[in-house]
Amino acid sequence: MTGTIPLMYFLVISTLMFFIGIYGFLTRRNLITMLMSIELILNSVNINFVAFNKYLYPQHLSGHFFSLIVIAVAAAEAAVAIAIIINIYRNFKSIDVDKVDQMRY
Amino acid sequence: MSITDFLTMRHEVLLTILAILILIIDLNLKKEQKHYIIPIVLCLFMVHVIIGFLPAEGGVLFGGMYKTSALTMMMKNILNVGVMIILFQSNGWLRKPDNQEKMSEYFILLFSTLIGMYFMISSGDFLMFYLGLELATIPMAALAAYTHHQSRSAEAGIKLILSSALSSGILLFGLSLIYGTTGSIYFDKIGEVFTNSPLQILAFIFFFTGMAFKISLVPFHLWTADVYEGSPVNVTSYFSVISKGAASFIFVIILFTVFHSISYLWKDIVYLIAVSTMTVGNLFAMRQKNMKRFLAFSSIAQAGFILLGILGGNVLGMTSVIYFVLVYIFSNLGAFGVVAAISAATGKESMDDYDGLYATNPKLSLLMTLSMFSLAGIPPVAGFFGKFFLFTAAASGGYYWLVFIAVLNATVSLYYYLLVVKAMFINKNETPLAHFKSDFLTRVGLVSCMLGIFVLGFWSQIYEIINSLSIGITF
Amino acid sequence: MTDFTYTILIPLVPLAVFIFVGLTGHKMKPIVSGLIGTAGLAFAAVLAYITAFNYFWIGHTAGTGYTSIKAFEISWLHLTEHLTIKLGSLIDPISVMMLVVITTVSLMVHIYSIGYMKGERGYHRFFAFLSLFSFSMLGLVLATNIFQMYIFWELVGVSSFLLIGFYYEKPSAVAASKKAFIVTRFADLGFLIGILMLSFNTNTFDFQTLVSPTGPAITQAGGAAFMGLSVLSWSLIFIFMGGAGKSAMFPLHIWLPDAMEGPTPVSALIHAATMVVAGVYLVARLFPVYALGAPDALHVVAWVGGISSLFAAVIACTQTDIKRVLAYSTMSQIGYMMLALGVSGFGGHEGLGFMASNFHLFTHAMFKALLFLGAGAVIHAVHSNDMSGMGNLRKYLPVTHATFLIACITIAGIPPLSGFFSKDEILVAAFEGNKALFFIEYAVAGLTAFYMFRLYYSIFWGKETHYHHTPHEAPLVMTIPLMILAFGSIFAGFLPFHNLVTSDGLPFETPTEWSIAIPSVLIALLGIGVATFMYRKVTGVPDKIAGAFSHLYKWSYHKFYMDEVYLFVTKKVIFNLISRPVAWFDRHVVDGTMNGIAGITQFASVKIKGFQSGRVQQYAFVFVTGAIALVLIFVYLW
Amino acid sequence: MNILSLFVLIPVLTIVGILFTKDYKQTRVVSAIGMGIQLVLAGLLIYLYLAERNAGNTAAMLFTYDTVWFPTLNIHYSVGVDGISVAMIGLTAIVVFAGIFASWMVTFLSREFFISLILLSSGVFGFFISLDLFTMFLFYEVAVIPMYLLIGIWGSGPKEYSAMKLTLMLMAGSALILVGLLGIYFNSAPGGGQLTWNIQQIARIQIPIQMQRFLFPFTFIGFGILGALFPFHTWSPDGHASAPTAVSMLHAGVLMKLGGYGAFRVAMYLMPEAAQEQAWIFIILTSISVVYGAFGAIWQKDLKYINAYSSVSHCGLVLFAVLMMNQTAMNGAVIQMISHGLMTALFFALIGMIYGRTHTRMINEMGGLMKVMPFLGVAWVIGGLASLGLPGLSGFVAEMTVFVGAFQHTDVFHRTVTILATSSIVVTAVYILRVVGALLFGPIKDDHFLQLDDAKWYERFSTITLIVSIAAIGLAPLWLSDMIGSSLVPMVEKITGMSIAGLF
Repeated sequence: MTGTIPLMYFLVISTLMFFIGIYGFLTRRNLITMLMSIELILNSVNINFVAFNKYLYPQHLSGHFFSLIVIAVAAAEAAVAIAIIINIYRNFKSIDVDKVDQMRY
Repeated sequence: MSITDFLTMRHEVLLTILAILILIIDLNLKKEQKHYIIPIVLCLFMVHVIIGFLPAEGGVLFGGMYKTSALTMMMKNILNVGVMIILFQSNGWLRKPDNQEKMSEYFILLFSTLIGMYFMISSGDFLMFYLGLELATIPMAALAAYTHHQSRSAEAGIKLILSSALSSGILLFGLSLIYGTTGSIYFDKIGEVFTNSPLQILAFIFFFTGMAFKISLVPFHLWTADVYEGSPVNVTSYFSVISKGAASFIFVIILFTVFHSISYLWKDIVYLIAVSTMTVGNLFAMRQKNMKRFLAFSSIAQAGFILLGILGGNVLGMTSVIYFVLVYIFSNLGAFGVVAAISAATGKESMDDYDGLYATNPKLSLLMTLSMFSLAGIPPVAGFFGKFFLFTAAASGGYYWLVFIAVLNATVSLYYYLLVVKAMFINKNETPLAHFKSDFLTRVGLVSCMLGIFVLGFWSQIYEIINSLSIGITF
Repeated sequence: MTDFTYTILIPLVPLAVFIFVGLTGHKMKPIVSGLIGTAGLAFAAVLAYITAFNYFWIGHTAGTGYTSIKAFEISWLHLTEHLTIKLGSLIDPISVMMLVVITTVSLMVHIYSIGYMKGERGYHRFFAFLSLFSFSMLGLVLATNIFQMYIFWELVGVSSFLLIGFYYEKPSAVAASKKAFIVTRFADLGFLIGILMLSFNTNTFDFQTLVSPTGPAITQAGGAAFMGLSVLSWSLIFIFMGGAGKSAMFPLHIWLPDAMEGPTPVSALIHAATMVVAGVYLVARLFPVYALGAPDALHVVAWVGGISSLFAAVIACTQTDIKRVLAYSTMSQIGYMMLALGVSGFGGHEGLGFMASNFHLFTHAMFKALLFLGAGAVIHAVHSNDMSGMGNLRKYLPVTHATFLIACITIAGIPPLSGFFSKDEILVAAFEGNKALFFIEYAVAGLTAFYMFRLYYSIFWGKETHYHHTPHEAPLVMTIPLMILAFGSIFAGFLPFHNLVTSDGLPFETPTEWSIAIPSVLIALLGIGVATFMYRKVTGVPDKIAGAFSHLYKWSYHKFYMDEVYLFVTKKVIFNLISRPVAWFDRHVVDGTMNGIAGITQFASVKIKGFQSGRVQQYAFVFVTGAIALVLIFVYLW
Repeated sequence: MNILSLFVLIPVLTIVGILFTKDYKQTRVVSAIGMGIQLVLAGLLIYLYLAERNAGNTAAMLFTYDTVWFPTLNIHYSVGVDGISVAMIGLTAIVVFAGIFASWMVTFLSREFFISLILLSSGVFGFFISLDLFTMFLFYEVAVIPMYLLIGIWGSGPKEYSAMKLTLMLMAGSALILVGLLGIYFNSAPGGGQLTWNIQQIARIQIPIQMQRFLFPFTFIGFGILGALFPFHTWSPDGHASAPTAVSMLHAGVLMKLGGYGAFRVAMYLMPEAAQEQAWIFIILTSISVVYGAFGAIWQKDLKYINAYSSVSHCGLVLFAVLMMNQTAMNGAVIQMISHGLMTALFFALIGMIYGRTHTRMINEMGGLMKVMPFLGVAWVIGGLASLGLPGLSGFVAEMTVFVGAFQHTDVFHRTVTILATSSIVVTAVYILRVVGALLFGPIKDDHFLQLDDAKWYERFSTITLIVSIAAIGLAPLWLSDMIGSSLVPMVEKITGMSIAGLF
């Protein structure tokens, strides 16, 4: 039944997600939202891996493992990031990314 | 696991054990005893370094995910030495009251990143590589934000974590495409089937940007200066030498092995990036007043020079890159060591504070001068040899014009390195920094840098060893 | 053939004296240094006389020609496989003759200076420099090859520079010395280029090789032509440029009058008797090459000589500074010599001019040195150079007066004094060679007589002007040289030059051509008469005449504005139009470019700082853009 | 122990010795001793060299010592000397020795001063003895860098600016050189086989012509910058004007010679065909700098600027002669290097001494100094005469050899530039006499000059050392020119591609 959805669809979706994520990362002012767009990017990658694995190279499972690992790492990353964001909030009394620019040039 | 397997991946195993040990010891120390952790860690890590130097031939583990060779082991050893010096130098700063109860965290975070680099260096496939990369990056963000009550430190942390997250996202996307087009994540398999179809070029470039981010090549370098400036000095030196060094190592390995088939392609990319990196790095470094920021940009420019070695694309290139990183570790740690010592003693980090330093602290000024000359590539100190061999590698590829641009850039860099020398020796200052005597361990670190700067150049053995090992990995 | 190796001592002794006195002079009593210098020169003079005697009479069998002997030679520097600079001493008629002249005059001047320079600061310095000059001059005349001559040529120039600038605290003296050196240096540039061309084409510096009629110079180098003249002619003309510079030929003469700023004995030695005739000596040295190889170059010599002599004579008539009058007369007399060479041919009676020229060189050295030393005595007595401030000195300075008068008669060319004979030979040669020049010389003869006696009368006759202290005759140490020289200038004329110093070394007969001699004597007498009429008593005549020819007078008085022309060229053109712009260009354009590059770098580094805005999202934007750009480049454009 | 290695070792030992000194008195004594030994050693070297030659040893390089340093890159520590380098070593030893005494009164940070000075000299010595391009380049940079501190710390006037400018321009020069050297290395075995840095070995093969065309300008201009090649000479006036006495002496006297030496020892000797092709460009440039420097000097007021510009002119003559590419001219070039080295060192020493007394370097503010300081005055006049090429002093020998050599070319172009260059002797006379007149002669401008004293013993020592050397070369040039000339034969044969008889 998976055969009914061609690989192309997954790729289009993942690519869209990727660029949406990048767009969000570039435009959102809220640090948490930026973190979420990072998650979007990572998930697009996961979709890629899984899809490729499922459609093109079903004999190995490396794609699946890769996506699992990515998910795990993403969780860790998010944890650290949020910890730092809290610290940011302590220091800046805001989590607006534009406030965080005292070091420049 | 068998003893041979242990020997094969002893760096990783030992360091992991070491990190856990620290955690346990730390738990059992009372608040006023915390500072005992420093000597303990130093001794343990010393042992680790020594064991790391034990001879052992490489091997492959986990079905090819992890493979190591004499060369990669030496890379790890080089990193170990660098970390050792950094630990020495961090002593004074760690003993400050507000770091009392979290020194062990510093060590643990440091070591976990180091473990990540180990894995990254000896990774056999992209999965291991990615794991190592993240392991080397995420704790670093915590390190950057180490002094949590300082807003700058926090800013550094957030900038690092966000940028690195984005870059690793893009890198991953590239990896997914590579997987999709080649059907494998193992280096050697990919190396056989990789071609230059547009999709693969795109995939490669995305991967490339991720690496470029770690080595902070223009235009993927913008995080560097802010993070370096915000982080504590010793962390900054760790960023600028260890993580950069490790990244360049794996960068060379992957480019030479995995993407060998499209070397004609990546050589052009590297050419482009090298020129922009050297130039932009220099242009920014010229105007910096904060020493850490200054060194940040100088290290960006240095990364540009490393690319010249990579361009050689042969044993010479590999050797020169490793050799240069080794020299660069000592030179840069010399500079950072002085900055760290001064900021630990006086809290001053601006170049203007260094005016007339020679009058009060001649030894520090001398080491600083030597490091500056070494970074600028002036004989007789080691930096000259490092740069010269990089240029030789590039010239062996026939990139004479690139060499010319690079040497001109070296001249520009000499300008701002001399500005520091000028500040310390020539500029007049009524109230120079008072004379101070930094603690024993720090001085050990500084002296070892001094020795390295002097010895590495004239002692051709080191270069020869690196060369003999490099022959193995490259084609 | 006698051995002449010892002749090398003739220059070396003064050199030794120079080094000794120069290094230790300031420690010894002044008079001692003077005596040492004089002794050294006396020794050299004796050697010179011995040499002359040996060469002309002992070592020479009568009837045969005089050959040139290379008495001594060492190599000094290897240049190319053919060209080697050697130092040595060459003995032949003219060099021996010059040895005698130089040592004699120099000795006289040394003795004279002992008295003249008494009490001057730097007494020992003066004698050291005199010895240095004597050394250089003697080395010059003994040169075995043209490059040695150039070497000593330069040394002579420097010693003249040092001696002119002897009163170095006097700005005018400093200026004069600089002028003298630079003008002659400019001429020497020509000399050098000439040497380069000649040596390149002939592959030799050596005089004997150059002048031998079968040598490369005359046989080969004539060939290639440039602007109608052969290479040989060009090189010889260039070489003559050097000679003209040293001998103050028009238009390179401007340094000579100013050189009179130096002490008077120096003027007598360097700027009357010896150094200024170096040019004549140079041409004489190369005479066969000129005569046989490049006659057109010889014409240049002749005309330059003729013009200079007339030009100088005219100026001399209106100058009021004694020494300047003498300077111009020197220039004019040297013009005579040059002209004589220029009109001469080679060999036998053809070479009459050559002989005459050297003859005149010899006699002129005597009487011109005498004139200068006499003038020195006068100046010594009244402490002024300006003859308008003098008059009626004959009763105060009897000896000086007498000798000075003798000298005047000699130079005017009245028989039987020496000047008559030498000048007569020149006129004969000119008559046979070139009529136009011949008549010019007649005019010059008249003018010479006129201005000399104008000088004589306005010093020793005319109205008595009061002097701040009564003039007194110079001490013996100064007057004895005067007498000796007077003796010389009377009797030098009877030397058989036509047997001794001839173009080809062979003697020939020179019967006195009364058809030419008598008119010349008459013209001279006419000049004297006019001078007597105008200047013996104080009359208004001179001013009237000056008024009548006001323009000519003004031009002549201002030396035909030559100095102004030179001043314009140097100060305005060289300094303001070349040097200053060069300096400006260097600072602002060349250096500006270098600084500009640095400036641009700084500028760029300021301009691009905007990228480092501190905003993480902009960083990310740049990051992504970079990635996309790379992709676009390497997927599509590459 | 190879005698040549001592030339690098002794300075290092001296530096170590200085580290143990207490005050400036000990420091200067130690330095004087070290450099004295060096001078003696140089004399010994010249003697040994001539002895070897007379003994019939016709090897191109004598006293060679070779040990491999970086095997994989075939980098050797390889030393050896021929007549040219021997002469240059002698020059360096003399000038450094004189320089130590000229800076006898440096009290501020004297240890650092002498250390940098001697480090610089060791670089120069190393450069002249090197046969290996790598070590040569290494020593070259060692010689250039201490300049920054020396000028920046002990200099005068706009010292920071000048020091930075000088350092950066020279480093840009070495950038060009580096490219050239790398190119030479990678083309040093066109027929395959082991690449080499050794000059003698490379000279035996022929670098591919198209590579030569590319590399020659890099190398020549690179060295030319240090040799004050127009229009890359502007570091020289500022640098010299700001530098302390001894540094100016060393820099103009010795360091600028590295440029000329490298220009023909590396650029032309190893890439003769390209040199033949491109010579005309550089001949034009050099003949410009000969005349241009001289005219530039006329207008200057500051003694050091005058001397700097005259250095531009004289060093221009060196490169000019080198480019004439025949034995005589090149012989002249080397002699000119030595003669100018001594002369300009003498001048800078005297300028320093005069400045130390009058506290001005403006000639229009001085005058009549001959009266108050006769020794310095006479020394100055001698230097001036040497500089305008008076026979009996070294300048004349050099210039005449150059001119005669340059005149061996018959074509119009060479003739023209030669005569142009020759004309510089007049301009030189003009500015030299201008200075002598304004500085030493004439009335004394400033009354307090009357209290000034004459040279101290160490100043006399330094001055006399130089004057004696100048006169020695000027009076008896034969041994020197023969020593150089015989060593030039192989090089000229390589450069011109035709075998020459040699002079002797």
